[in-house]
Amino acid sequence: MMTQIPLLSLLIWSPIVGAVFTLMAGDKRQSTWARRISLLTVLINMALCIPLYLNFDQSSASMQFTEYLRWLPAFGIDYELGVDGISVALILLTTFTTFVALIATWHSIKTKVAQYSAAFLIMQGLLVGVFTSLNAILFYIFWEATLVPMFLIIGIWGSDNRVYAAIKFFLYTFLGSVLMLIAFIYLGMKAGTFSLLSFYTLPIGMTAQILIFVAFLLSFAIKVPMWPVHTWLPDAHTEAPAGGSIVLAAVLLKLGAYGFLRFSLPIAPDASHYLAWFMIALSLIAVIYIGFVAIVQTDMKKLIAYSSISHMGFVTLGFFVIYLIVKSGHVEQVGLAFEGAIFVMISHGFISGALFAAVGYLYERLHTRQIKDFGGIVNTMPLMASFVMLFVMGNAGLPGTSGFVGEFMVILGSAQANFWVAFAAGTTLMLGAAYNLWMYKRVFFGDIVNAQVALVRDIKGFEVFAFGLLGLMVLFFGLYPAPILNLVHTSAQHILTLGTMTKL
Amino acid sequence: MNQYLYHVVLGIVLAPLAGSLIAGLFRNQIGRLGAQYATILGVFISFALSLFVAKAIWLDGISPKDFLGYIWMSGNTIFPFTFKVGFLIDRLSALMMVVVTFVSLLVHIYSIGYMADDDGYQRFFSYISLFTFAMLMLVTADNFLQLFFGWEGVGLVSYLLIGFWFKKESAIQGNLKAFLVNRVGDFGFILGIAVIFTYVGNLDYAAVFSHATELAADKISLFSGTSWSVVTVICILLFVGAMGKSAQVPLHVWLPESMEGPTPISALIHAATMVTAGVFMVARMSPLYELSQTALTLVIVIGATGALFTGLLAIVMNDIKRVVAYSTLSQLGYMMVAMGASAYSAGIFHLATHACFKALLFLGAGSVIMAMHHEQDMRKMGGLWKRMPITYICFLIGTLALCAIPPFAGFYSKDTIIEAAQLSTIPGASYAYYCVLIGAFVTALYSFRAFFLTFHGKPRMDHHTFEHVHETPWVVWVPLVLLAIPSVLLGAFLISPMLYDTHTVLGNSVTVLSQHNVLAEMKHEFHGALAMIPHALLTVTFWLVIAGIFVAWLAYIKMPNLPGWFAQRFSLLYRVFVDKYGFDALNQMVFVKGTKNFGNALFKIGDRKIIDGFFVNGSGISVRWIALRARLAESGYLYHYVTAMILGLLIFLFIMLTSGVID
Amino acid sequence: MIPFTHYLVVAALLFAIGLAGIILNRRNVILLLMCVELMLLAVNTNFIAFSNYLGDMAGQVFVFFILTVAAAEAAIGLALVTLLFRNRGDIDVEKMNLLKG
Amino acid sequence: MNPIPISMLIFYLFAGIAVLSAIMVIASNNPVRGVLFLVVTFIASSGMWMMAQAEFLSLILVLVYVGAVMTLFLFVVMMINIELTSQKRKFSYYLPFGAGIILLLVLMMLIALHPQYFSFGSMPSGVLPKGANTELLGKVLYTNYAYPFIVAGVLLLTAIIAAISLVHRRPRDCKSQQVTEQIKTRRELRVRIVNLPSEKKED
Repeated sequence: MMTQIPLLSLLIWSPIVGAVFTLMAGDKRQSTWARRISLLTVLINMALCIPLYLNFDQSSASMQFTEYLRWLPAFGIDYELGVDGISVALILLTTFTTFVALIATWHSIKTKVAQYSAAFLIMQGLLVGVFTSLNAILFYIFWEATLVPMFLIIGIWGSDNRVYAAIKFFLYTFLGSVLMLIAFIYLGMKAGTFSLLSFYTLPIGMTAQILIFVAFLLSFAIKVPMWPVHTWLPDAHTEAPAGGSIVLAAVLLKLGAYGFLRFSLPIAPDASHYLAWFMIALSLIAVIYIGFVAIVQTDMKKLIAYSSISHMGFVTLGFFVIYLIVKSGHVEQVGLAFEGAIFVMISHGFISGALFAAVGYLYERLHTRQIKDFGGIVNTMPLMASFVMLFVMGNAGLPGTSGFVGEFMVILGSAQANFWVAFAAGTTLMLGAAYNLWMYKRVFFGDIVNAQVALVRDIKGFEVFAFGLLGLMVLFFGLYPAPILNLVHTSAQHILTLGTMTKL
Repeated sequence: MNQYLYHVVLGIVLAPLAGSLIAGLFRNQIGRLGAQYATILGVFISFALSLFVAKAIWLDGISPKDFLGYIWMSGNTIFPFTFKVGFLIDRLSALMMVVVTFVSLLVHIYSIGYMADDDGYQRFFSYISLFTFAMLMLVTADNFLQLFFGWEGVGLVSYLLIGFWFKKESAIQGNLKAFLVNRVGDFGFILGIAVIFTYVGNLDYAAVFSHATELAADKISLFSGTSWSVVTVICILLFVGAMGKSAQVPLHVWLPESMEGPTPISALIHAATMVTAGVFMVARMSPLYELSQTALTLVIVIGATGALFTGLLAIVMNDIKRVVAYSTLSQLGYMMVAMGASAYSAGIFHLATHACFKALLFLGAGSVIMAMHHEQDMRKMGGLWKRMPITYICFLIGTLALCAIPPFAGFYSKDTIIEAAQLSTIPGASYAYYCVLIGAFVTALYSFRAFFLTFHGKPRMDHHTFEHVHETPWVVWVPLVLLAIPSVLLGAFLISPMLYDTHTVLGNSVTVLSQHNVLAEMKHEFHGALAMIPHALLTVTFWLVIAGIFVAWLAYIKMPNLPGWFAQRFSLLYRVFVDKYGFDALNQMVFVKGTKNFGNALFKIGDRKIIDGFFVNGSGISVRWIALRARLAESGYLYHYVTAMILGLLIFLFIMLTSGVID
Repeated sequence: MIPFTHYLVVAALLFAIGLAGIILNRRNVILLLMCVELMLLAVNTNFIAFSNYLGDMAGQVFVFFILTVAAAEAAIGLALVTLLFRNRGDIDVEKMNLLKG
Repeated sequence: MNPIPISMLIFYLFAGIAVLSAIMVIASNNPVRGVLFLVVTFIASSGMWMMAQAEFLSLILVLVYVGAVMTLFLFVVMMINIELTSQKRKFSYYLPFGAGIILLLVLMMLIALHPQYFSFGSMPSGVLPKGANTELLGKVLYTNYAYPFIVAGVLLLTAIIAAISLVHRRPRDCKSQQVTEQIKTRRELRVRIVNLPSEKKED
């Protein structure tokens, strides 16, 4: 099982090395070399993912591909890497998303292309680092480091109000992380090491658990983002360039959810249990409140950003509704909601990524994101309209698309806990359809509203390729979700075992 | 045989999908003809194989088969569930497959003519084939997941097809409304599925039905202090889904607006197949519905209300397609009444005959519309019978069938439903009986009103247009004729095997408890299809229908001023009808405006003011406020700093001395 | 022998006077430097007193180094004062508030 | 009452001179006088150091400090022509405040010196080794403190360089041609092309 090659380290550091080369190539000759090197780097990483997936033992719940290097032994801080099924799924998503983000915006970025591509590569490496770290401090370092490339991407290549958005993004997310660090230090002091696996077995009192949970909550909830700490996301998305939005929605938001399942649930299970109702309430508010807010948005990107928040509400709902299920006596069935939540994470990556790419294409052509400036796009961009119809339907949770699977599982799981939780979660069927299709109607349907729309050209080349890939994913996992679920079954079970076991 | 049949079923389901994909993805490569032939071939294969399956079921008498397609997902110890895609082939699904593929095939052919000069020709064929696929997935499903897939799939294609002419504002408004209202139903539907899953842990029909009695015994407490039987909750929730899909009051509002789509679509989706999915679903779930008196009452009351009151609206409509649409609503109500009365076979029987004659009416209306160059207002028609005789006769047959004149198909099915409602003993049945009885009169009135306005009387269009009206091409009228034949004969041929034979067509694929079995009671009265005709002359239903026709003739042929006088005399009632009981206004006010206002309030006050304004930017502003004041301490003068240092030093010294640190 | 504490008292007085000079002086920068010298002197006196009391040469070595540093400081400080005067025309402490927030 | 030993008297004399002249340093209006008072303070302190058996340092203080550093001060004070505008008013205005702070500080130190806090007993009281002070200091300085000593030298050197480079005056007002700058210039830096809309005819 153990491979000789440090696969995870390669996945983390090879994009960063590639980024250095990309930066060295610079923007000479229309950045041709910078683009080529960055694309090559991403392709190499995708190739590296193949052995990762194939050699991964899906029947084992333990961490695999582990690497261990002593770093600061005096403090118990080591370079410790390893993956379970959930991490593997997210790593695959990260690599895929970076690839799509690069090729989707292949032609749309004109200035500082080398730096732009390098920022994406660095971010990819750091994100993989987050998903593979088995040491709390290492995790924290990667976690915070991911802010930097995103901050730059929004702040440099964003649109008009980018500075406000970038700072809001940075400060908001940074604020939460600091408390997480405090919790880590407390745990580290108590355990004598910062190794994550030793945190899992550490007995912690109830008060301490609640404090740790709250510290984690603030950090992860902001990242997810949960209501009411969500307002950075619409701004960040609105101002970010298309590629930034894709990565932000597809992967960066998943960091928060990943944090919940990797830290909050196993480290503070009793507090999670105790506060589950609170988390469920927040999640349901996110689903309903944000659904209503999304309906009235006038900016396409904001609308999709709000829909992201709503979908992430499903993720957190799935994570915490398990405690209600346990309470209602369906102990052996908690996997449905939980894995549904994980599936929402993956599927949301594809769909929201695709939708942000779509807005990017429109913005590139018409230089506006306001819904009222569009209308009748389908007349001039039929191919684009077809793809977006698919993604919009996926976003609205139509069966046959990947968007349906996770929502379906979470709703079914919630019904096991409480009918009214499922009822509230189910409203997304109506709200989701309302905001998605109303936007689609105003933007794509109808007669051509103005001269700009009449002259716009349809997507082609790399744009179609990116859309095709995403569409394939959306359909494939909608019709056959088993591969992702098989990947996460055992790991999810392990986390659920830890998460439902008392540590008092 | 099993493996063989499995491949046949796969062929039935996948052939339209293949046709659709070919027509959709390669529309530029294969051109109009290619798309047309690919899809028609696909649907034809599907139809032929459906007939084969039907033969295997009814003539060879094979028992119901449950095929596994593939495992959608399954899990381990914390996830002890298996979701799969599978096909259940029994009498009910075989019948539905034949109906669906038959109508679909004819609509495909008809569309060659109807859509001949449309730019989106390939797209259109791709969509309707895709629809056929989704509908087949729905009827052949052997579990709720797949049922829901088909359920939403037909909704999607319906959405796409209503908005087929996407430049038309009313079309894209209508399709949005259709999808959203359907989603309201689906919301109930998925909750129903969730409750089933919670109590059974499995979504396969077989497993659910085998737990039916336990479900009936289990109690669920939705509101504190109440306790409902689980099966009642499930049935009501599923019925909410059926209300959306089958356009039952009050979720019927989308169906009239869906008429903005091309007419073949109205025939296929909004008359013959998709809207009857709800009826099909209730029949399919008969083992559950039978156990819940409450749910059956709800079904019969809602159905009866729809049957009568939407029929009344058809009287005041001027758009020929809207009249037919409201009549569809009314007939769907009839089917639901049959379901509520536990006469599932009668409901499905009406579903089948209705599919034929309503498709016929729609296609006939489409033929008229084509001839009139896409004019749909009946006030601008009249006297067309001379100009387009085939359409005229077919439309007449459809109208007669709709009005339940013996011996047309509609007579047998509708008469049975009325009688079933009369005999049913569940609460609300008597209300339903009077509703459907008056409904028969109303049906005759509005359908003959439309008939007379369109084909008789003086031509009300200008002379030039009238001169150019001529019979439509053969691709249009051949399907009409093909539909007219079953519209005449289907009832007489099917009534006995459907309802009364020892081994009925549906057989054991529907379950009826003996205390609900109205059809068994009616069986004693039944002496063959032909015997029903003279018997009918003695029933009140028949004479109500005749009265309806007479009133229509009186008002629209004999005395054309009568309706205007009536409208003035009873202007309040007239307004209520024209406003469709205010449903549209209510929806506009409460749901559309209310949602937008609520969303705006949450966004502007919740997000912008409170969260962003007060907390987020507020913290930024407060930091700045504090800093602005704190900077005053930074005077820049050295001696101020020194003073501060000394004071600090003094304070620390003082603390050290008093706290005894030095010791 | 002179009591050890006497030295400390004197040093404290000198130090306090130096500090007071810094606070009270609003005129010229040179006086600030002189006050600093005064305070350094006080500190040195303390060192010497302790050195004597404890019988350890380390105190005197420290004074030696402090003297070195003080000389360097005086040299650079005066250079700065000169520069300041050259650029601004006066060395008024009250006008030197570039650090004002 | 024991007669006060002569050494004590001498100490008090020096101490009194030092304190008084220190007060004069900060109180005197004329900077030159201030420097001179500072010199007096240093000399008095030197006497106190001498009494504490730090002969070498006490002499160094007079020779190096008074001789060199204070002279430098004097030079600078005289070189810079400070207007002696009266700021006495401000001085007396702040005096109570300053005096209060001083008082507090001294009080605090005196309290600190009280045996209750400042326990001499715990300190190793010892006697300086016999021998010449200079020799003793030299022995320690060139052995144990060799490196700091070198560093101190470097520090002085740095101070010299810094002082010179700070005050050193470059030749000013030299208008020479800078060829590299001229070559490196670009068009955009010199010429700006402005699009002026052609005037429309008044209709």
